[in-house]
Amino acid sequence: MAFFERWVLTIILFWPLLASLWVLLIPKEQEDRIRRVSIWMSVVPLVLAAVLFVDYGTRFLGGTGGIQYEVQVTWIPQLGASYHIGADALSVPLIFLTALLTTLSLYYSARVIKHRVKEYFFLFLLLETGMFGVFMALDLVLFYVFWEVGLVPMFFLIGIWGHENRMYASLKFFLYTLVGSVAMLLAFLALYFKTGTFDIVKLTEMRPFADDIVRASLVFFGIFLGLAIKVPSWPFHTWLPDAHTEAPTAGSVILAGILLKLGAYGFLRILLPILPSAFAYWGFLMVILGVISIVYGAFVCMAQTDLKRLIAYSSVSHMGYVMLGLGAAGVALTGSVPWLASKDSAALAMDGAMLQMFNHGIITGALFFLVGILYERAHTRDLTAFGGLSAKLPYYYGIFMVAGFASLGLPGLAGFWSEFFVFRGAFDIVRIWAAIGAIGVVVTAGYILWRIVANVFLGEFNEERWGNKLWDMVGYEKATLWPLILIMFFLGLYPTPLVNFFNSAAVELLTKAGFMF
Amino acid sequence: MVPLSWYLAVAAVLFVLGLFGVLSRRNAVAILMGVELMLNAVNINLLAFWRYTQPENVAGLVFAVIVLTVAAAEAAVGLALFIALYRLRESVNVDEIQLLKG
Amino acid sequence: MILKVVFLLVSLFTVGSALMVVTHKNLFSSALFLVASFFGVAALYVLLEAEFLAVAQVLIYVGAIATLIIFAIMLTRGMMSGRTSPRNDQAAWAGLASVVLGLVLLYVVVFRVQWPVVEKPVPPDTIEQLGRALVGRYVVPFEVASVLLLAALVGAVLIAREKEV
Amino acid sequence: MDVLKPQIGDWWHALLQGAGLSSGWIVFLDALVITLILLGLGLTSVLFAVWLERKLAARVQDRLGPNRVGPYGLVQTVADALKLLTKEDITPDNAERLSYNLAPGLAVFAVLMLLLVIPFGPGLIGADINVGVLYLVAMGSVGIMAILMAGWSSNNKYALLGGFRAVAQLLSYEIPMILAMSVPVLFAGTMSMEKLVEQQAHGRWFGVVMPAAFFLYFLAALAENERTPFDLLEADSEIVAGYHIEYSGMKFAWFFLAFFLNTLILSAIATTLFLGGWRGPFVEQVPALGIFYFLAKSFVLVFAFMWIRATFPRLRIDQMMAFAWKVMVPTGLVLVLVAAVFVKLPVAPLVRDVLLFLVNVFILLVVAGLVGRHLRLQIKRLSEGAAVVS
Amino acid sequence: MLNTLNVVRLLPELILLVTALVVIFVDLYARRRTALWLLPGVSIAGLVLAFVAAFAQWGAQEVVAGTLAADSFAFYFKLVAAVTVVLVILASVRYMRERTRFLGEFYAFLLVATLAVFVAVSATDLITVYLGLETLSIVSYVLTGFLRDDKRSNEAAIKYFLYGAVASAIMLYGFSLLYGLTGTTDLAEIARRLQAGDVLANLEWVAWPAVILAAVGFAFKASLVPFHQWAPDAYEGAPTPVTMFLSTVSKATGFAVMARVFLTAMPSLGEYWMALLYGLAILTMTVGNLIALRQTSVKRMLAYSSIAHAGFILMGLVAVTAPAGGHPFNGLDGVLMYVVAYAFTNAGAFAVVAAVEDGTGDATLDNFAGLIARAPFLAAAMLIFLLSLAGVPPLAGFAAKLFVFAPVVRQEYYALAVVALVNAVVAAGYYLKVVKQMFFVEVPERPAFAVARGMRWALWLMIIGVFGVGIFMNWFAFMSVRSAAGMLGL
Repeated sequence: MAFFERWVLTIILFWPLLASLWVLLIPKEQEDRIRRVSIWMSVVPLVLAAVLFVDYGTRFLGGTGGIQYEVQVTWIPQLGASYHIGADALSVPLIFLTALLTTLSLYYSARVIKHRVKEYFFLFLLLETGMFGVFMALDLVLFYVFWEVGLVPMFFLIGIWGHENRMYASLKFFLYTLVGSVAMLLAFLALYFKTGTFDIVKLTEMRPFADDIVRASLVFFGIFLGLAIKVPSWPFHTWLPDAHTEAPTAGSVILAGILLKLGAYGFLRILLPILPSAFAYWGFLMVILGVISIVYGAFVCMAQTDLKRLIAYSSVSHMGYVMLGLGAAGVALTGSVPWLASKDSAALAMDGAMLQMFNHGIITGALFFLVGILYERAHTRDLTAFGGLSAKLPYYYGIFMVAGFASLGLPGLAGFWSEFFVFRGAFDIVRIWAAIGAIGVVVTAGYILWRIVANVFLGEFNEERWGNKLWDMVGYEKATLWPLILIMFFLGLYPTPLVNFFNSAAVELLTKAGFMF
Repeated sequence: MVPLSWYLAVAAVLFVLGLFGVLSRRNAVAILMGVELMLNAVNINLLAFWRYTQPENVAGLVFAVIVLTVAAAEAAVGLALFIALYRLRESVNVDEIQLLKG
Repeated sequence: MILKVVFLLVSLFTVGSALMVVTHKNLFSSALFLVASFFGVAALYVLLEAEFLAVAQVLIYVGAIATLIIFAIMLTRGMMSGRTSPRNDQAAWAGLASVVLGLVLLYVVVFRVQWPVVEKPVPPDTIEQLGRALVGRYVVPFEVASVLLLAALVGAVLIAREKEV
Repeated sequence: MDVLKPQIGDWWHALLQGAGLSSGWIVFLDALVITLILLGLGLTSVLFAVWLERKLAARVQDRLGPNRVGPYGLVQTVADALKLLTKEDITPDNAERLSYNLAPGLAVFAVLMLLLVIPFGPGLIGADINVGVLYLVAMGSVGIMAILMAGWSSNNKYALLGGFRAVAQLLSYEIPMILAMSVPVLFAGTMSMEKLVEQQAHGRWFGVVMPAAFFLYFLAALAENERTPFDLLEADSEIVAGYHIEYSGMKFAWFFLAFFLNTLILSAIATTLFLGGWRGPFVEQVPALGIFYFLAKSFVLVFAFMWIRATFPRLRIDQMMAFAWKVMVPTGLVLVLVAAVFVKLPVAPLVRDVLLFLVNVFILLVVAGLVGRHLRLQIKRLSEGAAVVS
Repeated sequence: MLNTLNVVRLLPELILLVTALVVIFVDLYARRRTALWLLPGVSIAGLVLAFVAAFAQWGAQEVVAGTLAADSFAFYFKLVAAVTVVLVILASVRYMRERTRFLGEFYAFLLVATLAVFVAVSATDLITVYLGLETLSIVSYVLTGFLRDDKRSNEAAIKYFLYGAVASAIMLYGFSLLYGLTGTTDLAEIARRLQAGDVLANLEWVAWPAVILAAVGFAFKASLVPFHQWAPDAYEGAPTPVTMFLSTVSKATGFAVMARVFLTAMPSLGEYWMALLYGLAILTMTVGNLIALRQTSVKRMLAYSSIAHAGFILMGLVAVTAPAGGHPFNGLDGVLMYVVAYAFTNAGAFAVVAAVEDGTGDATLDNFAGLIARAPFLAAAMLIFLLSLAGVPPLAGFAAKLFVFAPVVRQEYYALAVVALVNAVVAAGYYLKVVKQMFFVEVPERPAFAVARGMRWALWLMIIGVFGVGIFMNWFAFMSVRSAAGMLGL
């Protein structure tokens, strides 16, 4: 297994890149070949990621946690930057999520994308490498590189295959993210000058700026800006509705499913362990931002008439849970709350945040697929244009309801557990704010049921407008969605494996941050 | 002996006059003349410094010689450009060069 | 004493000519004053006991540069007189800026700084030393200058050549 | 070496000091006297030279030339000068007054300044500056300036053309001239005119050692002096006297004066650089002989100038430019190179001189051969072209 | 003196000189058809030889003939210059062939310009500094105005010339003050004398004038605001291959000279020139970017963008430090990294512009519309260059940004860092405008066009360079850190 141990991450990481180069070499006229190649090539990392999941699980059961499959090769010795990758209980599920959503997206896109096929699949595969890289990187420079590598293909995906306002949206997406990433780069450099290394593991051990809260805060906010824009947390979220709305279906799926997680992942991988003091110091701020995101996002959803935009704002709201969970853990770190309560609560809040990351990827991915499916038929995203689809498209209705209920946190589906864990953890630590945040849950139910279900699926079917233009889900669409639905059910009924994973990651991260368990 | 500062004063005045010519003239050739005045001022400076601070070291002289040489080359190229400009536009007034503005 | 008088006369002549260069309306006259100014500067060089440079000044500035300038003026005849003002719109500002800069320079360079003056005569073999320096320590600049001259010559010919038929 | 100067100079200085003058005044009076002497010498020579030219041209053209005023018409020039001085002085209406009036003076001034560094005899030199040769070249450019001014300010298209030609021709020929002059300078290792003469002791005239350089200088001097076959800037038949077309009376006389002074001085420079200056037999014993030798050698050259003027046709302007750039400049460069190499040759001076002489002659022959071949080819082509046309 | 002169150290320069002469002779004697490939061929061969000669001496540290340094710092710039000029020549083969018949002169001038760069970057004496810069400038004027009958080319050259002449005169005045104060023109000697007692008393009065006046000249060459006005015009009007040269090599030379003069001759005046450069850096990047944002001609936009980039490069110099042990991020290595990254990137971007001009006649934003369909290779190449300019990893521009941002962070110049951050984003904004035109806009009615072979090679080389610098950052980091260390006296 030494081979597996040493190479699995690298293979997963660069496989899509190789695939993209292969696609590049295929003449652009052979569109079917391009589609076939990309889908099958994307299956390889998916399988490997699944194997990785299981393998990590067995190790986990065997008692070995923490970062596994580590590879470290010198890259820029002058800077102490290296090709250092690894995966732990936090990143392994996210890698799997990435591989899964990418494969599904490619599979779905193969039927839907007819225009400039070669570029599309090339960019999509490139994007996958970027996302894998972020989840695996254990070196700040490497992290940054992959962070940016993911940015460019998405810019094109939105800009070329998006909807009417795609150019504006793509530009906004790119520039917002760039502001954050440059700020993040500056902060990374500050860390480097303090410690002389870019290595995340080493930095975690060194804990720079532990006794200099001013500089620690400066660095913290540099990185925070980059991550919070990506998450996106209110008030940095304004790029998101545009980008999600205008992106092609698969683009939205990846954007909401994975790219947003990159930001949250950064909080856990970089900010919390490396700058625990600042993380704790500003934890309350994150709580506030998280709560505002939840409530604000949810209320804005209520006002939407554009279905896709609604889902996009729901992402803002749902990612607010992640922020709330992280912030609560941060507040717990300050030690300002009673010891006994906060110890487990902090871990619970973080579990919830991580779970929410995974679940949101699955659920919102599914929702965007569903919106895309409807859009393919109706060529409009206007909620009010529909009505009574439940009778006409029962299969679609059923699937949508599952995803929708998962999204609003119905027990038995995935979304419930993450919300539950977040609030359970946060209530002990920041009771009032958690309570306010809970309003968001209610509103979420409101917009899912009232805005979407009531408008789209119930009511009168507009026969003269739609006639037989709308038809129910077909094979490939079902095939795209069923894996996600299954996961929702599975996690809703039996979240334990994933919770175990995440709990160990949370405990380890909190321990590294100075929390004694 | 004439004090060094006298030379420097003359050079400074010459330099400023040249600069004024450069800034205030409209004709490219006139601007070039201003530049030549500035270069002369520099050379006065160089030679005055050479004479008053380092007469046994010829660095100042060498510098002045090089400045002279370069000035000649510069003037040649510049005037050639002006003549080409004149052929194209019947004018060597720089503020009429609008084509590339903005 | 007599040197000082000579210096004052020469520098008055030089500066006066320079003033005419930048203010005279007629370009050709400006150029002639430029020549006068060059002569004045050459005379200053003589006063500084840099005969070689004085001669070189006349040779290059008067013989080459001024001639070229006048030649260019003659080739672009009709441009230097008449229709438009010789000054541009920012002449007033230029004047102000120049006066201010001049005062600053005079104050700083002339009155403030104690230049490290030494009272030494010029060695009699200065020119020989200059020659040796040009092929010794300064051989590279010397050679580069020659390359520059060649390049400038070719370039000038290339640009100012007759229109191709 | 300085034989004459100390004798006269000491006597003169003693006289002045006896009169109780301060040293500043003595320097001033020195300069004044030297200037006056040089002026006198120059102007009288011009008078003679003008007469000589006219006589010579007349002889070539089978005429008598001036013969009324004075014996053999010797005073004719003076009479002409007086006539010019009394003639009306016309300034064209649209002339650029300042430069129009300044130009003739500047022309004379530029040439007169050259007299300063010419060693007429042992120690008889206005100022032996150590960059003498360079000074000569530098002052030459002032002359160009005068012509440019005249050509421009007359506001006459022929005058302007003359001005253009002046720049083209004079600047072009200045380059081979400088190259030719730098050959003896290289050889002597000095730019001081007096030292240059010193170096040509024992009949080792540079003109003899390096005939090609001498010849090159001579040709360039012809052009610099605007003499036939290079008199294009005042070519009467094309641009009717060129830059001084508008000048008359006194101001014309200035140009005239400058022209002849220039002839004399270019000869004098040639004498100094190539013909041993004031050197000749018995100069060591009788220094005054030096002046005689110097003037004699110079006038031989002047004579040659005049002879050529009287007998040669004028070149076309493109031929003239081509000749300068395609023949003279390369030749000059080769000569400088050769001289530079030979200076460093580790052989006895005599051997070196002989070798140098041979190489010079060889170069001369090669260049002459090449030019000749080119001319023959052109003539052939022309005659063929003519045949086709007819 | 001559006998102590180590000619080997001057080999790169000599090779260039000889090549330039050979090119002129080839032009004289070769038939036109032969000359078309022989001229660039010979030029490139000469440059490659010069490159090898410079590379072989990498690591040397000595002064040649009193006025030139043969040190790693200089060799670094020489290597960059040689490579970039090869690319320029490759890119110019067809472009120039169609626009002028004086090809021999063109290549010879490029070589002489490179020679001037070589001299300038290794100059250790005010005289050679001035001469090197001025030779480069004068040859650049000619190159800019090379298309004599093209109004834009000529006017660009005149504008360039006038600004350049004034700037160099001002710089010279500053040099003369330095000379007067120290009595020497040798940079190292100046530094020593500046710390001597008698000089020290006057320092405060001469420091500002000398620094400001000298900086004007460098700022002109490096096109820093407010001495940049020539740059957009010259870049736009000049033949595009020349623009490639001006915006990369010529600009780099400005920085090389600036760094050397300030660091070698005026280390004791550090507070003065660093303060000055701090202001210039902020001004340059902001003004450059803001104006670039409004441009409709891609060539002109890139011109302003390269002004803005000059501001970024300057950051390295502003924050220059001498950390012990030759560690990276001393500021100067940022300048060096930026220069090499920028050479490939910007030259590449201008090369694409040249190719688009060749293919469509002009280089406005509109000409780039739908480029991906019409010339996919060009579009892809342009995308890579633009992303690199925007500093996206793993491209060269990222390495450059990393290395100039780092010293600023180290020195804790927060204001500068924030301004730079904002500017980086603004710049990305207008780069994306071009990307948008190329990829998002579709104009099916416009015909496709081909790219010349030389251009194709040049672009491939530059793409490889852009990726190479970004991915194998360690090699370039190694070289730039070494060069910088030598210059900083480590």
